[in-house]
Amino acid sequence: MTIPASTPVSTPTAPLVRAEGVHKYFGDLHVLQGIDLEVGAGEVLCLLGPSGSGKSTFLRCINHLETIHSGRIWLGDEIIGYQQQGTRLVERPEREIVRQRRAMGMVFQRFNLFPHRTALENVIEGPVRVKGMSARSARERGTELLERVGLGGKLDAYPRQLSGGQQQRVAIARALAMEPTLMLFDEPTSALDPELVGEVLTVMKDLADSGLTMIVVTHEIGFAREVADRVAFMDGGQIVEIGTPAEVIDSPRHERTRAFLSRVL
Amino acid sequence: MTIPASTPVSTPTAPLVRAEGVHKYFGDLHVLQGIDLEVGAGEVLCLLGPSGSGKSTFLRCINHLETIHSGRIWLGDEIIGYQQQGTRLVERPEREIVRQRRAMGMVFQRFNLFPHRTALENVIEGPVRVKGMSARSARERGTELLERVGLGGKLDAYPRQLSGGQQQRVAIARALAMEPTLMLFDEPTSALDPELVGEVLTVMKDLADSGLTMIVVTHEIGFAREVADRVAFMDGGQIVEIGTPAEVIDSPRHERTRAFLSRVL
Amino acid sequence: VGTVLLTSACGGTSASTSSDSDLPAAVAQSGTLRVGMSPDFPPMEYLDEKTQSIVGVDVKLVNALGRKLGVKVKIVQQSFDQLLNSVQTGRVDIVMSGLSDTAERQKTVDFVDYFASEGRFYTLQSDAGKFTKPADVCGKTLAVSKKTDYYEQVQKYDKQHCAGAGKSAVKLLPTDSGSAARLQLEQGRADVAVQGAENLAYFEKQDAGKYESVLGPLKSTPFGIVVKKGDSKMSGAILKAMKALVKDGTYKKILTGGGMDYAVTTPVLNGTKD
Amino acid sequence: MSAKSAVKPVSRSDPPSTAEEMLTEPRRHPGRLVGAVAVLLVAAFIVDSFAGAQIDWGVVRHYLGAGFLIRGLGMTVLLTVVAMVLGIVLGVLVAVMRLSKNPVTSGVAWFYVWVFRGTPVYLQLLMWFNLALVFPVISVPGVYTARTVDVMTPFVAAALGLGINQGAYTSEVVRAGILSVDEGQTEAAYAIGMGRLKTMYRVVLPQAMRVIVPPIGNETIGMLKTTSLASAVGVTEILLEAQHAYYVNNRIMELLIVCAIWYLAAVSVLSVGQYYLERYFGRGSSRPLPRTPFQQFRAAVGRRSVSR
Amino acid sequence: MSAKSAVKPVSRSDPPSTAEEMLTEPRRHPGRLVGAVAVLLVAAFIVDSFAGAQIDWGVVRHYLGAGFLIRGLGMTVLLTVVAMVLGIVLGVLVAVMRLSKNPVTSGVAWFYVWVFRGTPVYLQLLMWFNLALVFPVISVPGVYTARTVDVMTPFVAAALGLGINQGAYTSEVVRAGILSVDEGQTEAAYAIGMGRLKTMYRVVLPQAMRVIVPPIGNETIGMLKTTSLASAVGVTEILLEAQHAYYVNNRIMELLIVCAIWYLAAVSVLSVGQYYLERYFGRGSSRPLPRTPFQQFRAAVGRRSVSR
Ligand SMILES: Nc1ncnc2c1ncn2[C@@H]1O[C@H](COP(=O)(O)OP(=O)(O)OP(=O)(O)O)[C@@H](O)[C@H]1O
Ligand SMILES: Nc1ncnc2c1ncn2[C@@H]1O[C@H](COP(=O)(O)OP(=O)(O)OP(=O)(O)O)[C@@H](O)[C@H]1O
Ligand SMILES: [Mg+2]
Ligand SMILES: [Mg+2]
Repeated sequence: MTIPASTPVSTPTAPLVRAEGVHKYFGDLHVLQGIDLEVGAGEVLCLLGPSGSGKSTFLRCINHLETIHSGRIWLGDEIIGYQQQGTRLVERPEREIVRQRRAMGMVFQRFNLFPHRTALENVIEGPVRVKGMSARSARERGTELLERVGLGGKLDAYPRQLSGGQQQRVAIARALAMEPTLMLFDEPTSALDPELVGEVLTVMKDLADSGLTMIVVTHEIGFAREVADRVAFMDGGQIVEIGTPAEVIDSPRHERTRAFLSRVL
Repeated sequence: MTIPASTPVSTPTAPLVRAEGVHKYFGDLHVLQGIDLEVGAGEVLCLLGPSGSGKSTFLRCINHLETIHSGRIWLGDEIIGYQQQGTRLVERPEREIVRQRRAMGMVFQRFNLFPHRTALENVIEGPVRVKGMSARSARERGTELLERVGLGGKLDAYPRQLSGGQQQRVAIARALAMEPTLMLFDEPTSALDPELVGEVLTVMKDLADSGLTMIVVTHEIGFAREVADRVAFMDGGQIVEIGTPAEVIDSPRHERTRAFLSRVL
Repeated sequence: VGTVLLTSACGGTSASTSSDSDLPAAVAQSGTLRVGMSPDFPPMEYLDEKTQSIVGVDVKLVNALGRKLGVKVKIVQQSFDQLLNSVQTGRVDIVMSGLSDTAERQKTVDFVDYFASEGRFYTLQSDAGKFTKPADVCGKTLAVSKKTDYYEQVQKYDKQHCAGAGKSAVKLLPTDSGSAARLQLEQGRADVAVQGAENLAYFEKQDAGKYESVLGPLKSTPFGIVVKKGDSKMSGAILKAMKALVKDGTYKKILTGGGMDYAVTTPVLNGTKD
Repeated sequence: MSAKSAVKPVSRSDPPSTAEEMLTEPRRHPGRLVGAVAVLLVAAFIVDSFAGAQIDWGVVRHYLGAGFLIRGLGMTVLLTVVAMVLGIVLGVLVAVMRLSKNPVTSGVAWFYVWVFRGTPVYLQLLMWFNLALVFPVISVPGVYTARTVDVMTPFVAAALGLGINQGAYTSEVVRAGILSVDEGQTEAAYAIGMGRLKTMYRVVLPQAMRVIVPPIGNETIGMLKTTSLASAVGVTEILLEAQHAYYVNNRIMELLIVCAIWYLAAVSVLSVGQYYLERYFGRGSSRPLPRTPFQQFRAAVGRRSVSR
Repeated sequence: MSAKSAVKPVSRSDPPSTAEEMLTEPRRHPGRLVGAVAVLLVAAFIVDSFAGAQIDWGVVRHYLGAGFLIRGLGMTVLLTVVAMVLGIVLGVLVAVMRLSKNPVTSGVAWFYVWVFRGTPVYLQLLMWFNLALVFPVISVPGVYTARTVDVMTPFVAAALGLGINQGAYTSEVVRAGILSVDEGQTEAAYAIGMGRLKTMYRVVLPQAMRVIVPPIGNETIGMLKTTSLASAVGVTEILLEAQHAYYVNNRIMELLIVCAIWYLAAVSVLSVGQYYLERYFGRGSSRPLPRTPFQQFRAAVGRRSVSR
């Protein structure tokens, strides 16, 4: 049923992230079946694909929230989560993994906000506790970020007092507050209405302009078309097709991609 | 900022649900500011509106998961959650509320699957424990439902072993298994890819044909256009505009609606 | 952070050096004799409610003993269960707390016997008529403090007069203290109880006429002063001083003053032989 | 997927909508009054029975002010505080060790819990107090040497024994609390660059506290009573003081009732503390926080806000 | 929102990708071996010290097989089981009552917890045992009348006293467990038409169990030891039997160590039960279930599966 993965299209800029033959199992379920992918510095890559194709799992592997079975994921000149010793790949000590993760921000599909902290506290937790920013300037920047996503009036609300879309925006602000080099978004607009999608789009375009590299899992084809430099289509744990939005979305080469996109309303 | 609510457009069929002047506060926050709405039996109503406008809250009030401050919500010839005694509205005893809820199914924005039960167990819990169906026939019907939403292979998976879209489909199957008269969907396609959205659309059209009344909160305008008999646009706790999809989506009368829809990608 | 080394035991016990005093050197040098007591046994030792200090017959005796030995007496209050361990670990020098000298106990410590205790049956005055001969106790519920030696003696009594003699056995109701045993008599759960004679006499003063002794006394066992096993220097000194107290009349004066003439005995080392 | 219309459509002949002004009212509960009366009657019966019982309430009143019992209570409270602090510190440490992936660490933690939960605290107390049986001398070579019996005073032995024993129990409570926190929280913390340790004390433990506080409240109140075992090693806490008194005067029930009253007082203070701790750690949870008595008072006195 | 490129781009001169075949390996932990050795050394030192201590291990061995202690253990276990069953039933009931919106119900529950957690169980035991002081006769008029002392046998008094006291503690644990379950679960249950009660026992309690089991394990193990207080009312459990023996022969430490060994054995059995209960109620949680020892054995013996 699955189509062999195409070799990665070479990117215009030097790659920041490179996945090589990444395999991942959950028990007997072969979730990632050899992912090869390059994402250039400053590039925005959108990942499309049917439910259960392994998109979230792949993002989580990049952040080393999941171990991988075989293969390597490079971030710059380092392998994420593992150390190559000759031909062996040994998991890194925790301290190094933490260091690597600091270069990456992540917005989870289920948000995972800290329920015991207000919206603003959620956002400043990282800058204050991890980066050692002063509480004062962190609050200022946090307020700014939350205002930018339209939540200036909800600074002191706890996550459970927020609507779905409000929670999602707090999650985005929290990830941005860490000023990462690479951002991983797992369906950042799923709970947002069209207006907010538009606003988040603006924010992301700004970020892209300032040189932030992003990998965005999304189901919104329109959004992908607007924001992405390149689009990758995943199915059955493999990358079926990759290219510019125009190539992949408007004239997909593979049957599977075509079938998927034909269903967009 | 808010625009006075328009009076409900009269519906073709006799109304099954009717909200009259529903107000709701969270603390000092006036979340619902007088909702008037009629939904006919067998009708599919889509609720659009910006994040935080009170869509989820209104659905929860219909199911009496939230008390209301004033006003009445009728289901058929009964007021939901309250009893009218002269000019007073007194909350009903729990037993009656449970009875009323059995006529309604609900899919939550955050799914709220039972994490200690497998997908199939989640689906048959209601039929077996509430409706007293035999475990055997419930399993048969549950399997059928899950297959219909494309999860035939995940019957025995626990919610946390499922991807976001898979969880959402289990939640839909769980609500359908109760065979309600009225279904309340809170963004039933937020975690779904375009293919699955199409499939859920098919399922919902079938349901509508078989006479099920549905109120669907959604952010997907395309989906709303396809599935809805009528569309209502909410903002600031009020219904700003209501009408057929063609009326509301393609030629909105109010400025606010127009602004909102102009942002659809 | 400094490491704390706990040096393991290697058997070395008291190395007594010769000196003028009969007492072991360490005690003689410090000039203080530390005595372990558990003040739960009036009138032998108990807490005076007003002064909150330990008083009783044993206290009077041990103070006299200290004067004879030429040392100060320091009473260390401890729980009953802890007394013997304290002799073992050198936390106290001797224990004097109404402990009965038994052959079994002599395996681990030495006793200087000084008091002939005896157990008595007693019951509510109204029931006194029901107990006239030893076998009357058979099949009855008998309350006895589990901490006392009488618990064991009652079992022997049972073997001799009841269960062992083909009658129905005594139903034992072990209690936390003599006071608790009396509470059971009062409610009618127990028919009869056993307690030390000295103890009974003390309570007769408090609730005069409520209880009555019945039957004869149980076999007498002596109370002994506990000394660490094999510390012959200490036991010798104590025995010598005790004998001196008997000789000069102090001993008898203290006991008769407490109404315990029956308890007068000749001090001896490990007197019980069974 | 049929939709049988069990529910009748809204009748068109309903009175015109005047609902705009119709405020809703909470459910009424006529049964509650009956229940309250029944409860009061039962309570009255019990109180009456005790008042008429063979308990001399004059004696109870007399001993309620007795200085030696109050001093004993002071010792009880002091020992409880010291032992619980030690127990909680150890408990958190051991719980985290127990969940470690390192088998040596988790093995040591497991063994600690097994031994100290498994043996009677009474024995543990005697063991510490009589440590000299095993280690006659405690020494840091070249720095400090002391006889074990001098170091192990009754209070030290009791605090160590009770605290270390408590640590084993607390660790299980903390472990349960940690397990109750959604794994997504840990992942979110990792994703913003927190290490394992920071994640634990900034994200996991504060959320676990909501689940941890009530059992720890139990353990603290339990400890208040368990300290009475410290009398085995000669700590004169309140129960021992009472026993000394009733060995002399036979007023067992009366003196125990006096102790009970003091314990109740201490427990009440602790319960208030627990209540506020639960409130604090419950913030952000979906359940509305119960109002503090102070807030209730203010609300009753002040103006009612317009909203509910 | 600047994106300083702290991370260098992938160097183009990397060796060609041979990663396809490169299996990853878990982290190595050289420190673990050192730790294990250190732990073993400390353990050896402690064992050696105890072996050489003034404790007569021959006596310990002798009493380990003593029938009277084993009979006492039987009574201890029986009393623990009866009291815990009573305690858990009461605890769940009272916890649910406590969270009720009815102020009479929650008030009664609160009072129960306050009184029974607040007073020493020792006193409660004596109260039940000496209930005749307050109610000399128990009667259901016209049906049954008996002297209270005949009904309140030592075992009945101990089981009632310990069980009712335990109920107060258990209710707090259960309450914490209930609070730990997401409110969304309750709503989902309501939405499929469940009532309050069914929601509680089908949806909330099964999820709460994950948090409830470890503290209840604590309480059960605590109860095993607390039963020794039942000796106050004349139940001859293991510790009382041991005391009877050591009051006679002075072998206090030895007999207590024998008791400790028996308690440890009982606690070990309970811990295994707790382990399997936790596994059962942890199903569906995101953390992988630890393998049972049996599964570990099978895995070690059988073939390794290809996946990790
Ligand atoms: N912890 C787990 N244990 C077992 N299987 C899992 C686990 N997590 C995910 N899976 C399975 O792995 C597959 C891929 O899941 P993943 O979450 O990556 O999908 P996805 O592409 O993000 O889908 P969606 O768009 O629905 O979020 C799914 O079939 C899912 O059931
Ligand atoms: N429990 C609560 N306490 C206080 N405020 C709340 C609570 N729940 C919701 N709100 C507030 O009520 C408003 C409406 O929330 P609601 O969830 O109904 O929005 P929504 O229309 O469903 O939005 P979305 O599309 O983002 O889900 C929001 O401003 C939210 O912050
Ligand atoms: Mg996903
Ligand atoms: Mg919503």
